[in-house]
Amino acid sequence: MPTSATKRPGIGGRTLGLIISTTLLFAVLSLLSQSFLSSYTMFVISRQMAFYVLIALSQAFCLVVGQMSLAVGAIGSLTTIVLGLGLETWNLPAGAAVVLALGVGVLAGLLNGLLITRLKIDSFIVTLSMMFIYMGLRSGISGGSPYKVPESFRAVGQGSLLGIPYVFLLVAVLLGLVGFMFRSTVFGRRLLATGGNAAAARLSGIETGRMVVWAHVLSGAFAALAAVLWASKLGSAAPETGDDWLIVSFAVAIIGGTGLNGGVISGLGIFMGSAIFMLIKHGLVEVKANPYYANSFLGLLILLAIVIDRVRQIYSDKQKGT
Amino acid sequence: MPTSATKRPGIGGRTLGLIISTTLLFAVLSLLSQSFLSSYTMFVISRQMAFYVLIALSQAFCLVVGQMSLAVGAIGSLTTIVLGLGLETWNLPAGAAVVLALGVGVLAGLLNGLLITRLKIDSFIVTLSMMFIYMGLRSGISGGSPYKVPESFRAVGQGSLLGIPYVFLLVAVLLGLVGFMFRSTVFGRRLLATGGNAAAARLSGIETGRMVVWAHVLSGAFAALAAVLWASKLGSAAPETGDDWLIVSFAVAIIGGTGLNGGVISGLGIFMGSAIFMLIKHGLVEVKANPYYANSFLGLLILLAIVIDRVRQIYSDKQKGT
Amino acid sequence: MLELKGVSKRFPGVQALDGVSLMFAPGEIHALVGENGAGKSTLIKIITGLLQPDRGEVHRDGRRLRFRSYRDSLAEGIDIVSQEIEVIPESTIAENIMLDKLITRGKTGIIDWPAVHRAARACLERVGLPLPTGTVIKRLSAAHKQLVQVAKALAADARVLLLDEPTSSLTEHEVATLFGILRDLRDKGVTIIFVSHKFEEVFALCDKVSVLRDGRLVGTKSLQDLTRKELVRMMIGRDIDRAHLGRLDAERGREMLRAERLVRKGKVENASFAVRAGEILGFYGLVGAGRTELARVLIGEDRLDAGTIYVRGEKARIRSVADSLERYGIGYVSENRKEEGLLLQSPVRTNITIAVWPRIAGRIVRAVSRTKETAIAYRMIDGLDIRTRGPEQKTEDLSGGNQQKVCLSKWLAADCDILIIDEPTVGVDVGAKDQIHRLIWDLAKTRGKAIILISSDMPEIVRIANRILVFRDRRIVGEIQGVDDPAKSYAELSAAIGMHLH
Amino acid sequence: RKKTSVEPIAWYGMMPHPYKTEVRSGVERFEQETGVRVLKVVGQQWTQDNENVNVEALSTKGHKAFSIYPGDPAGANALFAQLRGRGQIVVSYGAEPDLPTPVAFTVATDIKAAAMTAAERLIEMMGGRGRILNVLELVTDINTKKRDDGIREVVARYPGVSIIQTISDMTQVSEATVKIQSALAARMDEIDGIITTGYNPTIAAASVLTEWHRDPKRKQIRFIGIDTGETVLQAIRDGSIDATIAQNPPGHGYISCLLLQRLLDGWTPARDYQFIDAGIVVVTRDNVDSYAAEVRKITDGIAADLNAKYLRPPQ
Ligand SMILES: Nc1ncnc2c1ncn2[C@@H]1O[C@H](COP(=O)(O)OP(=O)(O)OP(=O)(O)O)[C@@H](O)[C@H]1O
Ligand SMILES: Nc1ncnc2c1ncn2[C@@H]1O[C@H](COP(=O)(O)OP(=O)(O)OP(=O)(O)O)[C@@H](O)[C@H]1O
Ligand SMILES: [Mg+2]
Ligand SMILES: [Mg+2]
Repeated sequence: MPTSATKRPGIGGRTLGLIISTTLLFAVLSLLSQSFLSSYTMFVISRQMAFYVLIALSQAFCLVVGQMSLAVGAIGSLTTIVLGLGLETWNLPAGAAVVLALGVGVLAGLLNGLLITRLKIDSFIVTLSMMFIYMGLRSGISGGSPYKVPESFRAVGQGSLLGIPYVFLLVAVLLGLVGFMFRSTVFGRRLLATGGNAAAARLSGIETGRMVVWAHVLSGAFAALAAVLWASKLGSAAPETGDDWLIVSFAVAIIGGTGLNGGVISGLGIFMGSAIFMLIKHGLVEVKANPYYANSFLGLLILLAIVIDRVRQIYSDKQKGT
Repeated sequence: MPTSATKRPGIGGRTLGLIISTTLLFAVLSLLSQSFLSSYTMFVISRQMAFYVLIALSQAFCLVVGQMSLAVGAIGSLTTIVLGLGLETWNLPAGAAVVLALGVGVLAGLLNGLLITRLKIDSFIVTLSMMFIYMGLRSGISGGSPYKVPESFRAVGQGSLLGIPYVFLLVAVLLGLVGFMFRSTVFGRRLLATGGNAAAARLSGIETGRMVVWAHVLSGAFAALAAVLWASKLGSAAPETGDDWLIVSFAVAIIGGTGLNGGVISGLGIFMGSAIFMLIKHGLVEVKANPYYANSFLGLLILLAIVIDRVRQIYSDKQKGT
Repeated sequence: MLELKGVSKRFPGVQALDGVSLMFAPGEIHALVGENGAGKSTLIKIITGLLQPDRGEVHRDGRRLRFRSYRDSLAEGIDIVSQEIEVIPESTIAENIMLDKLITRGKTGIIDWPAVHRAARACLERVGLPLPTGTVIKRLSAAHKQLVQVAKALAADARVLLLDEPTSSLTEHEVATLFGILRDLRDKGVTIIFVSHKFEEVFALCDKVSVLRDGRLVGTKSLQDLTRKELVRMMIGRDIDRAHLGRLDAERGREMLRAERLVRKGKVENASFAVRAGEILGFYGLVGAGRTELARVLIGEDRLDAGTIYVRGEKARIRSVADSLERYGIGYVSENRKEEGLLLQSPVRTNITIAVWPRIAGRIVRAVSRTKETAIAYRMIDGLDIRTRGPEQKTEDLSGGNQQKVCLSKWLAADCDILIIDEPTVGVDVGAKDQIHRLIWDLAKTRGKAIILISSDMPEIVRIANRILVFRDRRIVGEIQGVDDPAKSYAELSAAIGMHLH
Repeated sequence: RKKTSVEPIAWYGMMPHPYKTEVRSGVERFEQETGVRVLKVVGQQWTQDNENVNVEALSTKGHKAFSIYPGDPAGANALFAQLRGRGQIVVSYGAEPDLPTPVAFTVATDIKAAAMTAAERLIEMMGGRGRILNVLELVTDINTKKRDDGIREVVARYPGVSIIQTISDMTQVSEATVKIQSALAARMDEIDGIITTGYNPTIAAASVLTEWHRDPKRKQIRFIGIDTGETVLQAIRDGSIDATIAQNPPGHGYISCLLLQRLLDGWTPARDYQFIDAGIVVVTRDNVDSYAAEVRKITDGIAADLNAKYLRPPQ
């Protein structure tokens, strides 16, 4: 099992299976292609992985407290619009626009969280409604056209340090912090406990309602961060940002071992989940898989990665059992 | 509470709130617009509702046993392709092609169910992978082109009896049967028990694994049925059928009171859920809501409908409390 | 004749059963006792096919039984009341009882609900539970759910009936009814295996007893030739004192909590009482008397409709459990460990330390100190003798009684001035029970805590409480002072709740 | 109750999208020039289902004529037939529905011809030889096949040119970015030119190539795309990419409404069904700031010939 309100120094459960699958995939790709180990390939793969990690985290924060958010993409989209308005329409300095955009993401998450806890309506319906609301706002405000961003704004999304994308470095640090938070801080532990068993957590003096709100706030913040970095990478603030995040957010988080029923998360797992997801996608292009059937291969490979994990698990249970 | 407990002839919980919301919406729309009560409007609304019901049921069968299916749309899509192949490429008689297509839907559901129970992998990942696999197959096989269907095949999807679309009548009957099944048959109760508490169900001698497989089979069958009827309505078998079912399937099922954690379903609730969903969509066009913001209004109105339900619930709890 | 031949079962890190061979005869009630974690539940699960043994065989009348699932066991006429209460929450009482034998109209698969309800009502009446069969089960208290489970097993007409602590949440009254039924069944030749930590029950009901220790069979004895003391010694290898732990002089203690005319509509009516530092105040009453509801109001989990709570002499406004814990130092040990007590998927350590995290966290980043955390966990594991592989074991894998100990240790660790303890020894073995009693008593005596003890276990409450409030129908109907003469206290308590002891 | 004052013509756009905004500008031009009011409705999703729900709702309101983008070439025909059954006139714009179709006119880009033009220009830029990465957009769209066929036909004419890889199935810019990046990473030494024939991949390719060409050591990769998002035009101005194909969305809106108005006035179609090619313009650095005028000229040309070429006067 991944971190569940604990600090287990070893690498447990699903994560180990994912590491095996990822390593296999990596080895196969390096053998198949000379260009795979090139700096450009590593650059684009690691940067894209970083985005998947951010999107997955945005979902994982909600999953951890036993909630979900259908609005992650919509929040990303709304954030992008606000960023675009700030940069193009209001001509704000980049820093101010980014803060504003992140603020909107946080607010949107806060709103989700408050509606859920105050009205006591389940997260699915609230975030579904809010998804529609935010999506309407973004098309209403933007009319569907992208905003220009200044040249300087692109530095973070497109730049790199010793060949490693800034975005990747940033996300690696964040992921480490998030892992630490869940493993060791009172706050993170309380989030996990809320998702593990809300009644027990409440009766242990944890304000579970507040934890749920916090989870949505963090979810909003990470969605917003992903959106801002994406705009920086793309070189424009495009309203359709976030439209395909929903499935990715769940897929990467859950392949990475985040529990659908709350209380379980693994930072390393999410990292590996995004690696698997990206490597499979890249691999399919690399081997010139028939593009019409590409999705089928993607599905098969995801399934295979999880089956490898199952087999490993059954085998290790046997070892321990006898 | 919706059906789950037995022998309660009354209309409970969420469903009542939905009926109130639907009635309100209906009244407002009739007052706002002369054309709303026209037979054509009723025709198109009721037919579209019927499709929402089918899609929601396809999801609800999985939800009821505590699972989910991300593959409902993909199964619909695959079914459509097989139908198209049958009708256009292999020149089968309409009946045979329909049976074949439904069979494929059932098989796809069966495969999902078997993978989940045999490999003991959670439904999310299995159906996610299968979604990709089925989606790849459909584009691979069809190459993206829609298939032609013979004129005669369109009768069911486009025809009506006394102004009521056949599709609606069919779905009304099916919904009644499904409701009856969950209320009064051993099979239905076993499905509900499996979702309500799998451990308890097992202790009552229910083979919960088999119930899960059955749920996915039924889910596949209903997705396939929706797809076949859609092709009949559309007058062609279009590969992109099903691409937008995922959110709709969850939204309508859950607005209709199906429990996300299993064990709770209400046929009437799903019907009302689809009515709300459709009336809101229709209403927004009817009142010429700013189309760019239409999604926002949709979200707000869904939220409002649920809030009405909450208020009713709190009020009735108070009544009971004293 | 049901026979186990050399049954062994190993879980990661623990040998739950080790070569157990046992015979159970028809027409006998066979008790199975042992410390928490001795392997009783595992044994029962193996008989019913819920678990597969690593080695050994189960025979019935000379045939080897090989169950692949519980369904096969039902077909063989073997039924179980499991230790953990498992119900279908959204379903009615009737359906929960009849789920494995729903009555249909002919062979149609269509359920005849009126008939189902009728049959269920008959079962309920048998166990003396006068509730409407259409009640949704999630609304019932733990005790009522347990009775429903018992009713369900009795309805099965089983030839072999396995009861894993069926009385853990029940009071005398229901227990007496149940025993009547079980004796009837025995006389009809049913094989009954009865797991319990309550020796009064074992001696009152059973014919034979088998003792398990660390997964091994210590021996099987006829209960007629056995004294309680001998049984305890077989089980834990030492004697246990059951005498009252001694008077607590609470009169000099400060008044910590006072309730004045508390009302929670439909649950609590007009409850007034006070508890002092260094005192243990008992709440006794039949199941459903409203004690738990009162506790929930006190800790802010449920809204108070009227009345006033004073903490340390000052009027308190308790809005949430967090409030009650942080501002007023009130802790509450829930009676329902599975649903409200434990994070089952988390390690034992997390569950023990959850309420003290803020106290052992660093100042700035608020990181919980691992060293302190583990130290606390070990202290509790040793202090309460929790049988676990270590603080990192998943709580779900512990035996029922050991889970209960984890639940209690959370609040011992939290070190609250006011502690409300709801049914602390449900499913706990005699040795551990004694230990827990001493711990609670010691908290009051030497640490000056104010303790409210909610218990349906009369000997327990008489043994350690200083003063006992008796609850009936959501009201406090009496108060029993003093602890000098247990026999007198028993009589007074029974009289107060309006029943006679056997 | 509201008084019924229904606009005679209703225009339906699939969803908020730069393409629809441009089409809408053509519709607005039509309104200004003719004084005829048009109800402009935009849907929420790019699906036939969503279109059906919205258009069916519109149909109940009694508009006489509709300008509609066919969401699914086959499926839209059922909707069109339904409207026609209610005596409402429909012109399809933006894409051609499956034939035979109940509509009398389609006003759209001839996509195969456009793809062929694009391929010709790309090969010309590549100096008549080299390897092409062919980026298609949707796999569930029959038009994708037509574009692919067009490109392959042109490539077949040049012995020194080949398609190194085809990638497809990208409904979002982000998805397109991932795939184009992966293809570029996998075959950076082989690819000489990239052609994209959908909006999202073009935006994605523009941003990927802008980044790629920022490093002067990297090999120059020729590119042509389709559509004129701001990102794309900016990349052309920068010289980061070479060219794109401008379609004529204002013309789609303007001419379709013009046709509807004529039909309402009693003009009848000259033939059962006619496809009106709204034309394209290749945009390069040379005309990046003036191509709109060229596009407008095409529109005006078609409008001038409309009565003579496509219609019969009212009896
Ligand atoms: N699923 C499991 N995984 C790992 N260990 C387990 C599992 N189930 C039981 N155990 C271990 O097996 C041992 C025996 O457990 P069992 O539940 O049979 O005890 P018990 O005698 O019923 O105790 P109690 O009186 O507390 O109910 C315990 O040490 C327990 O921790
Ligand atoms: N969630 C609920 N909804 C409705 N009724 C409930 C609910 N929980 C408990 N009750 C009922 O309220 C009454 C009081 O229950 P409570 O749990 O307070 O009793 P108690 O004295 O603590 O008894 P116990 O020994 O069962 O803990 C019981 O009749 C019980 O069935
Ligand atoms: Mg046990
Ligand atoms: Mg209680």
